[in-house]
Amino acid sequence: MIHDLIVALFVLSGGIFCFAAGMGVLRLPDLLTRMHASTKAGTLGSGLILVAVAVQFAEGTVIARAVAAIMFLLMTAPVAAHLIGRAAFRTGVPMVDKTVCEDGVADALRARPGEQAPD
Amino acid sequence: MTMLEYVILFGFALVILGVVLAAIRLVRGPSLADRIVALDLMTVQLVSFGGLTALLSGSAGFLDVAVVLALVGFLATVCLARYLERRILLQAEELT
Amino acid sequence: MELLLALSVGVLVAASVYLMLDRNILRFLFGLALLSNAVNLMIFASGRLTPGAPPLIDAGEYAPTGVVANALPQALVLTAIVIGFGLLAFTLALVYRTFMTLGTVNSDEMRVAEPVDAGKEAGK
Amino acid sequence: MNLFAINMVLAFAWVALTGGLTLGGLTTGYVVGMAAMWLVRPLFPETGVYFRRLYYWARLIVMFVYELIVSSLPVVRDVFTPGQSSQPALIAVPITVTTDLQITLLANFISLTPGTLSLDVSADRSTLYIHAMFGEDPDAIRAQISDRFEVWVREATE
Amino acid sequence: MSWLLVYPILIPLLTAVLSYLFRNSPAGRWISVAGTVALLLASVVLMSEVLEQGVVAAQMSNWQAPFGITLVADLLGAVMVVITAITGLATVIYSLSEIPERLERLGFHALLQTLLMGVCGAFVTGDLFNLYVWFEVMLISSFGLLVLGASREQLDGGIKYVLLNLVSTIMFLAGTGLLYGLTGTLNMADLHLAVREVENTGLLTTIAVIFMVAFGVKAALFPLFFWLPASYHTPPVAVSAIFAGLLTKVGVYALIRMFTLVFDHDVAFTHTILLWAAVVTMVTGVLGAAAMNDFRRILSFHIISQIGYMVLGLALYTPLGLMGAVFYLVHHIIVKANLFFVAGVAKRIGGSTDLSRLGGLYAHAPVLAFLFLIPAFSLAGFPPLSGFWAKYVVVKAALDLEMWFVAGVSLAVGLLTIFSMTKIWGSAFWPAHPDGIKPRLSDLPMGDRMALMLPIVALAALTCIIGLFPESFVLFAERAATQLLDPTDYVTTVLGVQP
Amino acid sequence: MADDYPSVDRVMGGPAGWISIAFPTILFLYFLGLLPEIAQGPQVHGIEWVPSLGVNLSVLLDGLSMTFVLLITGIGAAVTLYSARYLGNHPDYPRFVSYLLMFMIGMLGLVLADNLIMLFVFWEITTIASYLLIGFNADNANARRSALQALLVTGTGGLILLAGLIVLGTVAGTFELSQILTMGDMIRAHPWYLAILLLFLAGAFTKSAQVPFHFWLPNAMAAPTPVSAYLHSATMVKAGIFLMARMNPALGGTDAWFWILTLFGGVTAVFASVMAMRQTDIKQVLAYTTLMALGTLTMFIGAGTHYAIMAAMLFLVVHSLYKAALFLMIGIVDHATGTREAAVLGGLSKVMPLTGLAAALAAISMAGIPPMVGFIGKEFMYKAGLGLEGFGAFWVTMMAFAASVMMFAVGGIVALKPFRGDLRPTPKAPHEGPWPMLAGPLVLGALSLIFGLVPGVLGYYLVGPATHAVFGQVLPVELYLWGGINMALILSLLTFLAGWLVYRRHQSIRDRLAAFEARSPIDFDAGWDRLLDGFKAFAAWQTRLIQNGSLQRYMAVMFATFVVMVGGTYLLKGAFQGVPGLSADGVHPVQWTVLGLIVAGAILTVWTHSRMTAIAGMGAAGIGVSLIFIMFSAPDVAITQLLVEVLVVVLVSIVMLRLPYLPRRSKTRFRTGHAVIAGGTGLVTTFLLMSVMATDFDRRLTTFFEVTSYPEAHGRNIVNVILVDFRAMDTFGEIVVVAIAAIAAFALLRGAPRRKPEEES
Amino acid sequence: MQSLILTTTTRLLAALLLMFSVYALLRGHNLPGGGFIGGLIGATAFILYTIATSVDEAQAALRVDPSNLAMAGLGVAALGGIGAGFAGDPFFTGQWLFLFRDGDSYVPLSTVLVFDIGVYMAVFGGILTLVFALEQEI
Ligand code: NA
Ligand code: NA
Repeated sequence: MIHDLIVALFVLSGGIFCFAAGMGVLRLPDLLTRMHASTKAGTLGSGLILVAVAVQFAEGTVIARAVAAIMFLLMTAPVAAHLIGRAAFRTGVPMVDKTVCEDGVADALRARPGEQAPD
Repeated sequence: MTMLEYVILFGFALVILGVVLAAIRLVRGPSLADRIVALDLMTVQLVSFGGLTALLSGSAGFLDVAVVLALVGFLATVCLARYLERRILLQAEELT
Repeated sequence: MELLLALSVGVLVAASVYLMLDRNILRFLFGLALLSNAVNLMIFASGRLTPGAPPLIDAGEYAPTGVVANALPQALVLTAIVIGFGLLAFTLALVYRTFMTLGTVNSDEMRVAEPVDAGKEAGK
Repeated sequence: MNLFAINMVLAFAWVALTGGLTLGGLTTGYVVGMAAMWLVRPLFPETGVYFRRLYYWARLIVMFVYELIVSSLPVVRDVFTPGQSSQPALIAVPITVTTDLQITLLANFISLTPGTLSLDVSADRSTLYIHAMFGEDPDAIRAQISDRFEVWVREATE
Repeated sequence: MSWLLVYPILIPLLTAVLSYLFRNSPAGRWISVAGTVALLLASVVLMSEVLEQGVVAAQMSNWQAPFGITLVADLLGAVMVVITAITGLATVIYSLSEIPERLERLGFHALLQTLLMGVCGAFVTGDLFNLYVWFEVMLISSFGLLVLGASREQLDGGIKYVLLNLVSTIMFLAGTGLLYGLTGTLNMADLHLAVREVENTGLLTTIAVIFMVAFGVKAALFPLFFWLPASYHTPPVAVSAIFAGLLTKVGVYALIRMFTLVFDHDVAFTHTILLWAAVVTMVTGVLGAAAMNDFRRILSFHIISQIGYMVLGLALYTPLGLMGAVFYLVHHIIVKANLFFVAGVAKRIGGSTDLSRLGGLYAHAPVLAFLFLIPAFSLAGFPPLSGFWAKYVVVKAALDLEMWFVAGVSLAVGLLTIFSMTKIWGSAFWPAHPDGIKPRLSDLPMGDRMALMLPIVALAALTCIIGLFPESFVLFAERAATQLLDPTDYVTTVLGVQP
Repeated sequence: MADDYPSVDRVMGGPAGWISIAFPTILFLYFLGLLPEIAQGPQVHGIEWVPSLGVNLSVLLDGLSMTFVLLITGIGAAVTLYSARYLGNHPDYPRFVSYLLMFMIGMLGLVLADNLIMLFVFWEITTIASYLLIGFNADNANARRSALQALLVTGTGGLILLAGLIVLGTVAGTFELSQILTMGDMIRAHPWYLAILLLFLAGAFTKSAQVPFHFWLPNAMAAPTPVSAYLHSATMVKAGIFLMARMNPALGGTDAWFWILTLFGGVTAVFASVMAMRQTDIKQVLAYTTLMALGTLTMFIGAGTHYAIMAAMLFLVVHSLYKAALFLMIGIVDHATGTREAAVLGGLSKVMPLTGLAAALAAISMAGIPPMVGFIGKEFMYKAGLGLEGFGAFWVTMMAFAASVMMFAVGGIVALKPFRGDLRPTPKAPHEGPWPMLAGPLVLGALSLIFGLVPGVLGYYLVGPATHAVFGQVLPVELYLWGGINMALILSLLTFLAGWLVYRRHQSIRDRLAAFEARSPIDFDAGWDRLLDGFKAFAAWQTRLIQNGSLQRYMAVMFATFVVMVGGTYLLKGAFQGVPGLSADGVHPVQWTVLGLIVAGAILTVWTHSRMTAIAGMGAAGIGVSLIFIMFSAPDVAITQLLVEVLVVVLVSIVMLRLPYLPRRSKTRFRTGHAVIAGGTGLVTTFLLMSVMATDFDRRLTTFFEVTSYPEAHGRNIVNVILVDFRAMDTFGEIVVVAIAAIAAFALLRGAPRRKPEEES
Repeated sequence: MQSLILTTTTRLLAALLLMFSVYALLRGHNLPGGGFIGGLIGATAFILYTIATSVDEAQAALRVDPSNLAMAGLGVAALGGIGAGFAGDPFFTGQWLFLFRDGDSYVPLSTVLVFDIGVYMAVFGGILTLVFALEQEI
């Protein structure tokens, strides 16, 4: 029963974070803020549900796979965010007006336009 | 149905709603970057979907879907991001 | 569910066919990819739907306990997916090469193999 | 990574002995192998570092997860509440870690924690450019990064 | 013995692998030649086995049918394999001269071999989904071959060929899935029995029509043949030749197989559709040929027209009709491939396949002219060449059923075939070359001449042999047709039980 | 051949020439030896060829075939001898000779055949051979056109004939003439009789150039002279006559037979004789008189009485003898003078006495003047005509009379006028021909005389047996030069009188005919061109219509075909039998949502005009599909699907960097027709899938896999066991597809030199 | 794509993916996975490598020409089928060798596995051939 409760808790919280991620991506005002929602809430939500799976099965192989999946998520999500964010910034995706930009940051981000265009 | 099953179904509903919301962003854009973010989020949410299915069916086989997805969903995002960045250099602007 | 799935497959097919009827072969390509999905779903559904019971034999058992999903259409769909991917990938390369050589992705502008005046000449 | 390799060899040996080539078996083998190595650590001059490193890695991961949870909450709150309370900002953060692995770890760490997202590393690898969702106080964010995250990362990787 | 059925698939595959791995050295091409010779030998052995024992079947992976995949050869299947090997060998030898080293290095031989593999697989498989797989193997290889070299014409033709064929493939797949859903089986012999249990026969007929459309595209039936004339004249000649000879025939074969073995429950409906499709195909194809002004494009439209005859034989659904279809299949592969080979030589020495830019072949290359006339007259149905017997049997089958109109159309189409053949003869052979070129075979280097002419001579000889000594071929076709119309042997051999 | 007669560096055409001469000569002698035997009664010999189709190489030797064989080989010998001298040095002489031999073999096989299919085989061989012969001077566009014309006209007839042969064979139950000819009553009573008759006559009339299928024959004059002779006198055109004669016992004797043959034959005879008057080129004149003879023969075979048949058989021989002689003669004249214009020639007998002699013999026979055999032929025709009943008698006699008058006049024009009077200037200085070319005409002319003097021999050995064979009954045949004073003789005298008048006035008649022809709207030859052009235009039009080069159209037709055929069958066959029951647990909202995702993705892909959005839409749909796989217990499939989706995105994201954007929405208007097709396809699919799922499912295969997977195939993942064991063959093919797709794409990308897109969009 | 973060992550991730692909291949007979899935995952490893660095580097790391690998994979798969011939069985009949057998636990070796390895190679090589070829076009 406790076991079930723990699982239920993880499932529920995971579900909420997944939902929140979706909500954030839809509701937040600009790309970069949306990415906060997707990167953090999304990863967390899925991670929690994977934990629930690990707890529920409580088998070595399952735990191993669940942990592996969580690891993979944690490794990849921020890299993806970095790449999208940088690309978006370089391609001039607009930000909300209230965004405060420290001196030089925008220039620095735009300064190096990736690789040279081939031929 | 046990309490846990109800919770899992509720979890399903939450996740799937999240997917739908992301899908709406996918449709609305407005920029390609927004769509990439939405698609990326959808793949991550699918990891949850796999996990929940594993829970509901009692078959750990579905966990593998989650593992694979966690790994390779990233690849699609990377490629799209690269497209986004390079396209500017290669062609005229396509913002939508 | 069966009914709904059939309807969804229908919509998917209709959308793909509409795309495939475009003179822009990129849109054709999108239609093709969608159509492959639709047909895969169709095969899958033709083998009937069983939720929550993958065709795996648990450790210690010699056969699945209880009803599990029909494994055969799964194997067929898997094969079809991979084949479809191979074909799609080739087609993508073909479209690419065609554009680089002929300078268009509009199929109406590709009249190299069947020149417009060929028939007329023969009529003379 | 030499020791890690030895540990893996031991893990596979364990699998071969016990049968059942599964991830579980492998993990068990790895743990058992590690225990064995720890027992015979005088034979391996570097084992001390190896085990300390393991501890730092564990701490890094734990903190990582903790920060992830904590930082998600404001985002979630902002999502669900009407209107936007956030104050986005683009901030430059000077960093001291040097190796590729360290920079990457740090950047990823930042991305997954309180309302911050790494956008890029400067060409001279001295600065991280980040986007903060609640960027009212950039200095606080800079301080948190250099005082906590950088330390954890450095300790785990040096 | 079970391996006899595997060789037609395995030999080309191994040949493909080896010739690809050695593609950068001359070894690759000779491996390809040797492999095709081996394929021919294997197919002949298979043929003799089938002649001796009747239907031969082998259960792959040793699983009893219908659970595993069964390979099976009846007379039709076996003869198609033999003819595939013959055409393949002719093509490989021809390609020694025709295909530049540049294309060989890109894997020409591997693609050709996997094409043969797919074709052979389609002919020997007894499983519907497996048939789909072999179709795909064949298709992807043909894609590669068609656009090899990537000239502008090839790309345009390639786009049409590829896209239209992909659609038909998807239809085939969908039909397979639905048929499986309806009957629960994929083994074609098992399907023969299973369709008798189906209660919703209307649905079964509908699915049959899906297959008809899908295979109709492959076979180039009206109104589904567009891909063929759009593309067949574009690739290297060796490729055109094997496409023209073999590929559409796989579609015809599949139609014959499915509409004798599986879908024989509503012949009055399905085969009537086939009948009219065949008739219109004959006419539109030959009119297309009459409208063309290019050697290979005329030949391409002829394929369509001739496919009509084969399908007509099937549609008549009498022993004589099917016999005609079988005879026609075999005859046409040889003849049509040969005509394309001749077109290739004409292009090589005359500089073009455009009829207005070609000429003088009769005066300066009489041997080639003679070797053109044999398949050309055979195709047109002149006796005593192979095509005459094919046409004769089909027409007689139609007349036996008192289908005057159908017989009349097939005869009229024969006439128009003659007309379009004389179009080639009257432009490329008889008049002098417009550019004053004297196209002589002797201008070709000895090695090239050997490689180009050997297949042409061999296939022409085959045409004559079939034409002059048709009895054994007719008897064979008769036996094959009997097997098709009464698949008891087939079913019993595959399932290992009396149905 | 500007160099006059060829020098003798290739004596008689070399080996090819010798063979070509020896072949007919030996055969002629051989069959001549058989003549007494066959005069006693017919013989049948045969070997099997394609017994399973009832086709044998069987020979029917009777009077009819003997007559033809002797004409073919005898005149063949003359012609080959002649052409060895005439063309012996031509670079393509061996080719020519081989066509000639092929032609001869075709004719021999045709007339000797006892099997109808064998007859057809040789019939077609003569068609091919004549095509090649007429087009022998291939550099000449006119020759090519004439060859094609002959091929198509006779080819058409041949194919119709084939149908007739098959039907007759079906009716009779055999293809052996020796049997069929005894079944006349049964065949004539059969409901298919008329069809058979018309099919046969179509073959015969085209081959024998009956009006209105006659126009190819004069054009076939483009062939080198001896060939024309051979074609026109002895052989090819008589193949049709042979066929009618041959079939008379089986098909003849009915009213249809009588009227069709006599009407067509009569019209042809008269029309041709008028046209012969119109010509100036002697070779053309002769061509039309051949036509006239063919019409006459047809008419008399149609008349069908014993006398009529006898007249026909006699005239057959008569005509062959004089016509071959005349053709060969005109070849010599042409060669010697450089012209064949009747108006130009005159007085040649002074320099070419032997040629003149041959011409005179042949022409007198043609004119029907005693004591030539031609006179006998004419007499018997009149007798036969007068012996008919009713209007038939009038018609046949009148037509025969008109034709004979013209023949008399033409005989004068071609043989009298060029040789009599003063020698006129010609392009070349005329001189006598060499003996190999003279031998033929002289011998043939002499035979016309000899047979006229001793007609009994001819009657006993040839005409009699031939008449028996054609008439089907053995009645006595006696030929005589003098039959007493009777109506036929009176008609003969009238013929001479009228003929003489026509000959005297032939110049003015010709002029008037020319003027008439110029105004006449009917021109068969031009009509042919219009027909051919019309056909080509039609073919081009339909091909442009169908194969118009637009992929979009092709696609639309293909899908429309699918919808119409499959949907139509579905409705027609009542395949709809209710919707499937819902699964036990009903429809979960999650399932709704997943399906909604798929649909939304699909619609987005259609709706958007941005490539990447379309790809995102596809991605969404693909994700939805994989969710279905997950929900319904297919983890392997779901994994594969996801991996493939990702790979597609990877590839597309690479390729799209170079490919152009989709057109803006303003340019992509909604296509209603396409939407209907697309909607129809979707609807059909839905109903099909629904109906399939509504049936009971047979799980035999699956159950087998489930119980054997682990115990026998040692695997717990049934899907994988199916892939690598139960159905390893599928997987084997599938990996070939993947590997070859890659190699093909690689070859495609590397196969062409890298080029810039021609226009950036 | 020049990104320090991506490149560093890729080093680790590519290795992980490769390992995971072999894992998926080996256990495919009993759990989701197998030659296809393994091959696909393995290919993604090198695709990631390609994107993070360049085709040339990825090609150098792979050492063999991927198209050769794909074709060789077909050969290996065929060998997996031919193996049955030596036991006198039909094509593709699974031949099994159970090592270290102890009750229900063993290390199985089989021609089926050889076949699946062939599948892995073909899929892996095929996809990389495609990606490398396309990537070099850009
Ligand atoms: Na063909
Ligand atoms: Na073809």
